[in-house]
Amino acid sequence: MTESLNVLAALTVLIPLTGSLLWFWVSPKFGEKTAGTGAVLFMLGSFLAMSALFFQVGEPVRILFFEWFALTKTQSVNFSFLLDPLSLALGMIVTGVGTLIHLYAAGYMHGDKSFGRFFSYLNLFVFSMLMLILSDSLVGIFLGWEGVGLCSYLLISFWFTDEANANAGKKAFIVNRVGDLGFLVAMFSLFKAFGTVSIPELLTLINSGAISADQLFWTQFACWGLVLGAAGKSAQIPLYVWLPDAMAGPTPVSALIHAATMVTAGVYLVCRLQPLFMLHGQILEVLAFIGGFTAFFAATIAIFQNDIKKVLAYSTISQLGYMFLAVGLNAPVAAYFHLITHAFFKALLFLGAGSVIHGLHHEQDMRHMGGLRTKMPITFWTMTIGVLAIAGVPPLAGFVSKDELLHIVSGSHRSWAIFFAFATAFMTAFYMGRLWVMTFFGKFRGHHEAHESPWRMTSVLIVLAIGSAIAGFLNWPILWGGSGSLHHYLGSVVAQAEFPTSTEAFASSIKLAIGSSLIGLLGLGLAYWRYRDFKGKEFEGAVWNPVKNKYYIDEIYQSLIVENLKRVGDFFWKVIDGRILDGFLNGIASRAGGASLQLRKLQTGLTQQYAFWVWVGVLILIVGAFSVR
Amino acid sequence: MSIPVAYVLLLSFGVFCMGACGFLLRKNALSLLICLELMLSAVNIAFVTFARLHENEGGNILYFLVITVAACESAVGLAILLNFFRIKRSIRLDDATALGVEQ
Amino acid sequence: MDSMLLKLIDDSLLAGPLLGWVVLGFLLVFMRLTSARREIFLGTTLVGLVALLVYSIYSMGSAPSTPLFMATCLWDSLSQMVNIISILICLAVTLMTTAGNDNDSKVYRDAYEHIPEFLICMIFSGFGVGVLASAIDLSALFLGLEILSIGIYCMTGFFRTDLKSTEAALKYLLIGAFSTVIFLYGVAFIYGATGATQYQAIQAAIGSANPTLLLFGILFLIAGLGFKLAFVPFHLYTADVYEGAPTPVTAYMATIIKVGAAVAALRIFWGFLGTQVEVWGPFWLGLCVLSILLGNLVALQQRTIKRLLAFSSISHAGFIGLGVYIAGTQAQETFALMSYLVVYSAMSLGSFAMVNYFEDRSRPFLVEDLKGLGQTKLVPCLCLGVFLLGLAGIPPFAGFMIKFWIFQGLIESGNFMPAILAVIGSVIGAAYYLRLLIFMFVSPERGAANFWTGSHDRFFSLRFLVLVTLLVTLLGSIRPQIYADWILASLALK
Amino acid sequence: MLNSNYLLVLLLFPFFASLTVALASGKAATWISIGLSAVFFVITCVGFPAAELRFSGVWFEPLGLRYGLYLDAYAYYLILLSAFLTLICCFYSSGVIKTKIAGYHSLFHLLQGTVVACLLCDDLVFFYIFWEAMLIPMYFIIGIWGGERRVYAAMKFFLYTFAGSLLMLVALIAVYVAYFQQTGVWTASFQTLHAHFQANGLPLETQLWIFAAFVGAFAIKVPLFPFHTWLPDAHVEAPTAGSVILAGVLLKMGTYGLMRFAVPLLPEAAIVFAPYLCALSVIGIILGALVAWRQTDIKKLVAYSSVSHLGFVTLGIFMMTETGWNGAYLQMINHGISTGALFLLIGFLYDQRHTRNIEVYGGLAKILPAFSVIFLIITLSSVALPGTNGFVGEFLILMGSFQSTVASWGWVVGAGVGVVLGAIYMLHLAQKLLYGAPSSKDVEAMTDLRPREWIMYLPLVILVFAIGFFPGWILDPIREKTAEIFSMMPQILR
Repeated sequence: MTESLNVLAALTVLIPLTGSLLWFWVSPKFGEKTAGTGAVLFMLGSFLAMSALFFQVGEPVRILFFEWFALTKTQSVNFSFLLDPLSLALGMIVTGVGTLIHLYAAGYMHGDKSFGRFFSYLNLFVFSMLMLILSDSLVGIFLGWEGVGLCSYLLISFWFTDEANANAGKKAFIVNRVGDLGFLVAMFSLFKAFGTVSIPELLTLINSGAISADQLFWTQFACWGLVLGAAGKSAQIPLYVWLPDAMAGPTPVSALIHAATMVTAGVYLVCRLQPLFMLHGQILEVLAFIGGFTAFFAATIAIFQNDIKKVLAYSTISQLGYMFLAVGLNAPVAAYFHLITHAFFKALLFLGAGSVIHGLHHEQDMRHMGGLRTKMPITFWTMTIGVLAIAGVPPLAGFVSKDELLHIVSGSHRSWAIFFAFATAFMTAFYMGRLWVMTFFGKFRGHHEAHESPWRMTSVLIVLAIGSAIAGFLNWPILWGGSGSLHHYLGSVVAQAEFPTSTEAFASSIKLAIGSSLIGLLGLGLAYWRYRDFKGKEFEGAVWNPVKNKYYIDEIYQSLIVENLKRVGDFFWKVIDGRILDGFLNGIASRAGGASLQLRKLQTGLTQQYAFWVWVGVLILIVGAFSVR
Repeated sequence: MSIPVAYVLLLSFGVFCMGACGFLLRKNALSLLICLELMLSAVNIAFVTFARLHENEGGNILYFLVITVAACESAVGLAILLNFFRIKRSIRLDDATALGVEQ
Repeated sequence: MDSMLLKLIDDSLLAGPLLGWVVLGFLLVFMRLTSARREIFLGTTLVGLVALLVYSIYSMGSAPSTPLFMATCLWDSLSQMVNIISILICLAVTLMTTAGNDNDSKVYRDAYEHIPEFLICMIFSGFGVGVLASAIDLSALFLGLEILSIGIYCMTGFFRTDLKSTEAALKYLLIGAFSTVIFLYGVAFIYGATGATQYQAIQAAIGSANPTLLLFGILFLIAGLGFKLAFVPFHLYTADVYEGAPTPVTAYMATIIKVGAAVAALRIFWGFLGTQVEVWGPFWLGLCVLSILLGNLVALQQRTIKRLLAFSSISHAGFIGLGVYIAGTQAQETFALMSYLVVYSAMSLGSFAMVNYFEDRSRPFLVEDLKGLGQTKLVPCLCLGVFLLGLAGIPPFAGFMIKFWIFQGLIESGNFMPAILAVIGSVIGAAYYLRLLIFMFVSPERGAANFWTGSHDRFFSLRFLVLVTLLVTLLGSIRPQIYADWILASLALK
Repeated sequence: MLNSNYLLVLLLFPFFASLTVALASGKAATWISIGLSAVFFVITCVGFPAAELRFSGVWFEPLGLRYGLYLDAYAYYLILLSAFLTLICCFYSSGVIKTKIAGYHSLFHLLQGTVVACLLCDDLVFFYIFWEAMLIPMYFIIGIWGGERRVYAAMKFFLYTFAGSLLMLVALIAVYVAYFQQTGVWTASFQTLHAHFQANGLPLETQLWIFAAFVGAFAIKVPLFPFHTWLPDAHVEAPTAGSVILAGVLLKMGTYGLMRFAVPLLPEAAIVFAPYLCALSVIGIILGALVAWRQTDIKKLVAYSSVSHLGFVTLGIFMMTETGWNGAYLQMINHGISTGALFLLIGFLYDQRHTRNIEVYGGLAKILPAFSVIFLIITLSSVALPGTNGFVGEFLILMGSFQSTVASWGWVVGAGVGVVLGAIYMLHLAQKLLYGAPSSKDVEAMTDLRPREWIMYLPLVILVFAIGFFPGWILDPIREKTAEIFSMMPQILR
């Protein structure tokens, strides 16, 4: 039994890894067709292995592969997996959506010079993501954590000949590193508190309830660190700045990494360590606030973006904010549910956008689109489903997950949370509507001749559209006669209060559902009314500048942090090293030389002066002797 | 009745200083040799005095040695000075500056 | 009267090697009367010295512990050791002189007419060292000092048609005499304070001595010895004299005087001033440290290589002085000092031999002349490099181990400050030795020395000398036995 | 099974090699040198896994000096590393060095010989000899085959380290004398001293002084802020292979000295100093990173990155936790590999374009794909990405240090900031070199890796991952050794 699990688990991660080593060499030698098909097949294999695991594993199992390195005499870090609902569910999403996106990419990247390199990176990403999800020790998670960071760095700067892309990649990596620092510190403090970095042991120790004050201090420390880490990886305030730039990468990358999978790692991590966070309610509160505020904040920016991918990027940030809001309000299941649905519809939207961009020969500015409804029907219809889903129109996936979220928020009686949640819901509908209308309605404002994308891409769109349509039924509320299966599934690992099933609860939930869907429709309608005959000009006037310029956050960071760091560096280099330390050394050297030169002057060659100095010496001795007396 | 030791020592010291000053100030190498003799005799005075003070022969023996050695020294000195004069046509020490730091 | 004479003969037979010097010296004098060829003189000297060496080594151990010559000399193992060292130095210098024999530049021709006198002077000053080392009476001390010095005055002026040589001799003589007087005055004071000239007697009387007189005596003695060892500030004559004197003589001065004076100082300070250590100790240490620091410092800016080596020798004198100081205070007694003297002599003889090999007497030997010499004369440059690194005290060369023992002694006697200062001095020192290495091996342009013929060294004498000293310098730290065993053995004798 | 003769082989072989190469000439010298270094590498591999071996031969009995050799895990892996890097360097230089080939290679073997000897020595004085001797070959390698300001760099390197070492010498003698004064026996064998002073330690007062002197010497070698300024100059001026050895091996001698001698011998003093030294390490980490980021000279950038990386090592050491020490040791090896590789890669660029200016390059990923892959991998290893060797070391250091009982965990957070900055400057370097459009025709004309480069780089890359995923083969023996050392440490550290 476990042997087969071992093999399966190993396969799941090793297939993408071998892939990442292969396509590099295969593509140039045997042509991109082989490489593309190979990559997709590999992903399919990984997906099948994953689903096999998914169906075989009942209650959580740990799988030990081998020891990585030893920490102390007793403790050591292992390559070992923890297979439980949390990891398996996300694993399914990653491999499944991953497979689809690979298929899509095979079409999208067609004819790119470094086709093979792309798929190597993509497979490497899947490998790292799976390590992140499946590992049972924090260090193992960290391996994946930084691995995905690396891959996103490589993929963002995939078209590296353009400095901007390279910069975007660097920015992503470094901002993530800041988060990783938090993660590291968290690991250290947890080790200091509990003497282990393996998650199951940690959780058992925490759940045992016997926590000393000292341990409490360190766990608090750890929580803050984890919050920072999550904020880095999941693009929350204050570390969200890298995600919009990350759109420099190829669109499939944006869909896979920066929408569906990697950015949700933060949410995953917090859900994983939920008991730890339960120890510190105030930190969960902060997390909730960060989430809510980010959701709202990002949404406002999204409204003013003209680059289709940028809009989606900010929308992603905002949706992730939703998830953190939920986690913060201690509703991990809801968060997880939204994570899953979001994976579907956001991937769909990105790929749709990709297909539009592909169709318009890499035109990304929505002001140069419009009227594509007829030219790209499949893209249009699939996108429409995506838009409706995210806007929260029943009964699509987005509606169900978001409704549950709103339900929890309104149940939490926190006015700020309620405001953020509903305002965001409205704005989301509005800017998605804006995107949808500006792209597909009105008359075409572009230059290139648009065309529908090849089947490889559209088929994926269709699959995902179906997904985003029906994914909601994974967790259709029990209240409305649904199964709430995800609740039951995840219930074994994460705790979330069950909903009351009384009639008034039912009534209120129905009211809420209607309300939220109305908000969604309202937003869409408003957008349609405003943009149906868009002329390419909007929001003139200085009032809008701050929000148009994303509140100048990037500029502030630049001038506040980067520039000052540079100054400090120069100071260290030029002043401390150059002037003080080296100055001191060279000073000594030149002093010695000078003194030597002076003393040299004594050697005049005049005998009597020498005799005089002898005499002086004697006198010095005498004077010295008597002064000593 | 005998002369107090201190006086004689003072005498010796005075002679010594005269010799020393002469040595430091005179320019003529020959007179430097003479000044050396002067200082040596100052030392000798001291020796003899101490010999009398302690009433033993050590000082007197040293006195003889010093005299002898002084003679050898000045002999050698004169020889070298002569050689120097043969080359340089001068016995002024200020002319002896071929060595020393090239100014 | 008659018995006195017998006693004298008896004693001189007991202190055979001392007598040997005299015999050899007079042999040369007689040969001079029947004017033989100079090769013969050189040969005789070499043979004689070797014979003397063999005899001294053979006669070691059969040392009379009783004072000789009316209790003025003590022919103990220390004196014998020093005597052997001075024999070796004389041999080395003779070898260097031999190398100059076939140099047919005018200066050499004129000078080598008078090689016998030169050798005679050398032999007698060697004898002087013997006396100096074994003196346990102020009179004998003074005599030894003078015999040594006067011989060297003459040797310095050996190149009689060469202005520099003569001038050096003149200066050396004048200042040397001057310092002798100061030294003598010190002797006078000591005698005045204690009423004795014999060390044991002085030591016996020192308790009841007049402190002021004694203090003056000590100070003047320090000054006198300081001059002989060329401590700062009595050092100023050194550079000039070293530069002017013929290189073999420079080597001779740099080594044998330090040996003699150091041992004399040893006998004085630990012979009868041991109880007064807190009086003279500070001054002595102060002078040593000053010499190490300033010697190395001034050496940084010297233009001619012989001046540079002069200042290096000054700094080494500082270390030797430290060796003298610790001799009475540490477990290993004079071991550190003696090994320092031996190894230092070897290294500096070697380096001067190399200078002698390269140099062209008709012009000053500037440091820059060494530039790029490594490309034309690699092996000689390597030898010189080893000697320099040795002098700088950088392991694994011999210079390190002897410094190590000095430091050890200092720390053992709790003198951390002098140790630290000496360390600083050594760092400064390394700078100019390395500068020479850079000139030889790194700098691309060619210095003048590349185009000098240097000495032919027809009899391989120079090469032989360099080989021996090189061995000592190379192995001195890795296998100290080559000299240390002998020293320890002879120290154990008494 | 290996016996103590193995140590003699390890000790003597490089010197023999150096001699052989010196006698050969031109091209032959190159191949002989490569062959010999390969042989030596094999010899060192034979010793795997580090057995504990001892050898003790008579050096100078009267003062208890012995040729004490001692091989254990700590020494072994560094020897392995140095043998490996020397092999690669000789191979690399075969294509690059055109002048004075024999001398160059012979110096390299000499350098290796001194390094290996240093690592093997048990007798402190013996250790010191090689510690100093190490400077001489490096001095000439920089001085003769270096860049424009090579003389300045070489001088600075030599004098700076020499000064530090001499201080250590004083400290070392102090220990040696202290043992004598406590037991009446002379010995400089570290094992003996260590055992003795653990049993009945020195007074803290003394410990502090001695420790300060030790750290002074080692910190300059490491180099620890603020003693690091010689490093950038030395690296920039040294020839590529010189930089590789300097960064890969010589710097490690400092940290090795700390882990082997200074801290175990004087733990109480170490505990007292720990907070300050940790502070210096963290300053070094951050300063190094920031300054590296601002450089335009690639070699200088890497040099400063070394300062930063070794800051981690020293932090791990001075936080004084077992885990931290294991990490520190592993990080020494890692730094040797990754920085060595970086210098080799830069050398590859330099040999083609003859400039170290970062602005000249750009877009190499397009022109030299293979090179870029290797470069990226090494970069990742140097920013300690999980899966590469750098991560294991750095993680262990930080994890360990965080548990420290002698200094605040705050320093670890500071070092963590250093981790972020590390990413900044390394990615900055990678981007400037690899990304963007090719900057000029000359850059486009550059050629990608040839087989001979692959031969050099592949082993390094393999090691990066071999240690990254399976560090056990180094870590396990090291852990035992560290545990052994800590079992003798004061209670507070266990």
